[in-house]
Amino acid sequence: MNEGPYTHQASDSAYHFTAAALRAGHEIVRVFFYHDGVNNGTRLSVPPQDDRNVSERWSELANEHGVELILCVAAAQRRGLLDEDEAKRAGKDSNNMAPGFQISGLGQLIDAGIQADRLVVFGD
Amino acid sequence: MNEGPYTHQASDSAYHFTAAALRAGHEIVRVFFYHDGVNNGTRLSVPPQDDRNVSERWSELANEHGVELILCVAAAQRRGLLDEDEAKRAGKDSNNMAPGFQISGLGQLIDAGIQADRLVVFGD
Amino acid sequence: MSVLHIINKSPYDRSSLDTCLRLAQPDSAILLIEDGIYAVQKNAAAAQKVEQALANHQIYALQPDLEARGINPDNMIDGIALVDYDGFVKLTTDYDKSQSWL
Amino acid sequence: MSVLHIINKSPYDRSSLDTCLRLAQPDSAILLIEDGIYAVQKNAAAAQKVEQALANHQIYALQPDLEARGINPDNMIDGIALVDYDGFVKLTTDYDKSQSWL
Amino acid sequence: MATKKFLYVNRTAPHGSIYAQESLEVVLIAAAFEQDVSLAFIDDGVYQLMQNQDTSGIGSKNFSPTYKALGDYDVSKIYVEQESLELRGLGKDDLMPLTYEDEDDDWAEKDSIHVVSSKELAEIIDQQDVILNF
Amino acid sequence: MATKKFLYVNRTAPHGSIYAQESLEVVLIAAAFEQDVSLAFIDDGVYQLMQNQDTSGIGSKNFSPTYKALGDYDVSKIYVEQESLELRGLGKDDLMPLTYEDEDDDWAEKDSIHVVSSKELAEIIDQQDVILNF
Repeated sequence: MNEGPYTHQASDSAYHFTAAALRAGHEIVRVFFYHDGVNNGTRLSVPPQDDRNVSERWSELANEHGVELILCVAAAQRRGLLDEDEAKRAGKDSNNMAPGFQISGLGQLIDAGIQADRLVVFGD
Repeated sequence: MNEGPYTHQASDSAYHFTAAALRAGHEIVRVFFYHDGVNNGTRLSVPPQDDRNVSERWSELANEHGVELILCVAAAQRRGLLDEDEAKRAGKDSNNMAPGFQISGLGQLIDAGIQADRLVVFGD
Repeated sequence: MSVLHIINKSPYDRSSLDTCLRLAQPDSAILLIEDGIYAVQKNAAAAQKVEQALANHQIYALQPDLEARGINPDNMIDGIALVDYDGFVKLTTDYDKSQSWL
Repeated sequence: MSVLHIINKSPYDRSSLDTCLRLAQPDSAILLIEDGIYAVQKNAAAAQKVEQALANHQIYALQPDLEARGINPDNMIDGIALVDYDGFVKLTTDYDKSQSWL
Repeated sequence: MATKKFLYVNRTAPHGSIYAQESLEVVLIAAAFEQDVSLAFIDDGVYQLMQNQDTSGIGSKNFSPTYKALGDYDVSKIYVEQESLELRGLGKDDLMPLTYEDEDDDWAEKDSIHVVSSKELAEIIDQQDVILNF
Repeated sequence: MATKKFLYVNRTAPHGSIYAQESLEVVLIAAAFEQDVSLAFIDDGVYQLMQNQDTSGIGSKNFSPTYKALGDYDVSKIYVEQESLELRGLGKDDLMPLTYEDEDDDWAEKDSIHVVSSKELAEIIDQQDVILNF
């Protein structure tokens, strides 16, 4: 998942695809957020009331179906997506990561490619 | 300024252009951040040590030259860029806006277009 | 080892459809999603290459993306099949792997 | 009321240069920045339209962007002028307004 | 406050990215500033005006009906490039009818959409003071 | 752990966006997983391999020398599409020389870059297990 929420449809497409895969009984090994995709992991988003909440929707997939949502640490640091630990380590006074997301390394993308039967890329 | 930091060169181009305009003695009426451009306004970015810090560089222009840096409020809310007031109003437990940036409405873009002799758009 | 090629950009703005058609093996399929949908339109500049591609490839288009863009299915090039998100998932399992032409 | 047209995308990936050339008045200028730089290359597929455009337009290229991309100035189409960021600022004042073909 | 000629240039298809939607938000806000506003739809931007857009299947906001409100905001100069339409196999009938009420003509309802050639559009661009691109 | 054939497809020019740089970061990390790795450079992706890139004037990181380290990471199958080069007026001489030491041939230094036709590249794509796009 290579693009952030709202700006490109990629995040919506990936969400609908993931939800459909779960409906069909498939196991989702992991959703890996890279490039601007890490911006999906913010809990500070306040979309208009008549619009979808992209980040919350991902968090719900993690909460309800145990889907692993991983933000690439290097991509997240560049773009200012931090969990509590990362914020402390970097000496930042606040953090912004949404529940259900975890920060990890790029190796998790390769590992997913090895483990999963199929890998689908969504982006710009 | 329509794109976020790092992902597209637009923010770098706009920064170098703005710095050059100041060097030439021009007045910068305003830098207006729209679309993903609002992501330039985060103070949580932790780029690699051998890389530039895009957000800090903008903050310095505000600090040293009094350049007005405005994030569009609607675009910022969607994407999770909040100052202290906005965070409180939305019931969020933290905020992430960098010093020197301000949140305001789209009218500031039109107003800048009216006030300024030239308007230059940077984006994807 | 057949491939599902995924195109998400307009054939009028990006090179991805052209590149896909240049590099897709005859038994591979093409799925049009997001702005890739605009390639389905009949009597348009991109129609001829899409019609030619149908000789070698199954071509699918994602219906929710078609509807969002207001394209009348009657104006779709004959031979393109519509799928929903469930069908999109099924295609990724029907083919050995997918290639998103970002 | 002359216009400075700014192109920041590769002519091989996006339609912006083509559209700009279709809609630019003869007295307007074109500035190539970022990936728009790739339009300067001699003996390339886009070279002919750029050479034709030089008959009607001043064409400028941003030198720091050229250097970043490793393009040898010797391989630049004759007649394109290089500017730095200071020159970019000056161009925006020399022309009445700018139009960024995003 | 001086009146300037503002042109909003739309070259991006809707729904695949947010530029079209956020551009429309700018135009609606801009109306309050009483400037001379024109809109240009070029290349994939012409798709923004397609009839019958229905985003219920992709779950994002369907902002396309908002274009119909432009007339109420005194935005009545909407230029669509003919070459862009033709390349895409589209005609004016494929676009939403957008109208305004002409106060100088006893509030007669008139067409806001002007399909123009590249040559005409080039002249329109040339006449602007401020050009905003999305 | 099974060995799979991974192909990294690069179609984006460097510097204008970060995809090229972040793609390279993936490839370097991937090397630790001892999979069968290939890289394809297609369309504007071929510009990533241009010689003499100097980003000092734009102030961003010059990651282009890192491609030369790929050989040390056992990444030696680098496919560049000939049609993409030709369209852009480029030849192999315009690209950085990328080499690796072949352990099966007494560590002889060999060329990592293979300029291939569309037809050959189509077959290479077809043989992969996992395709990552940037």
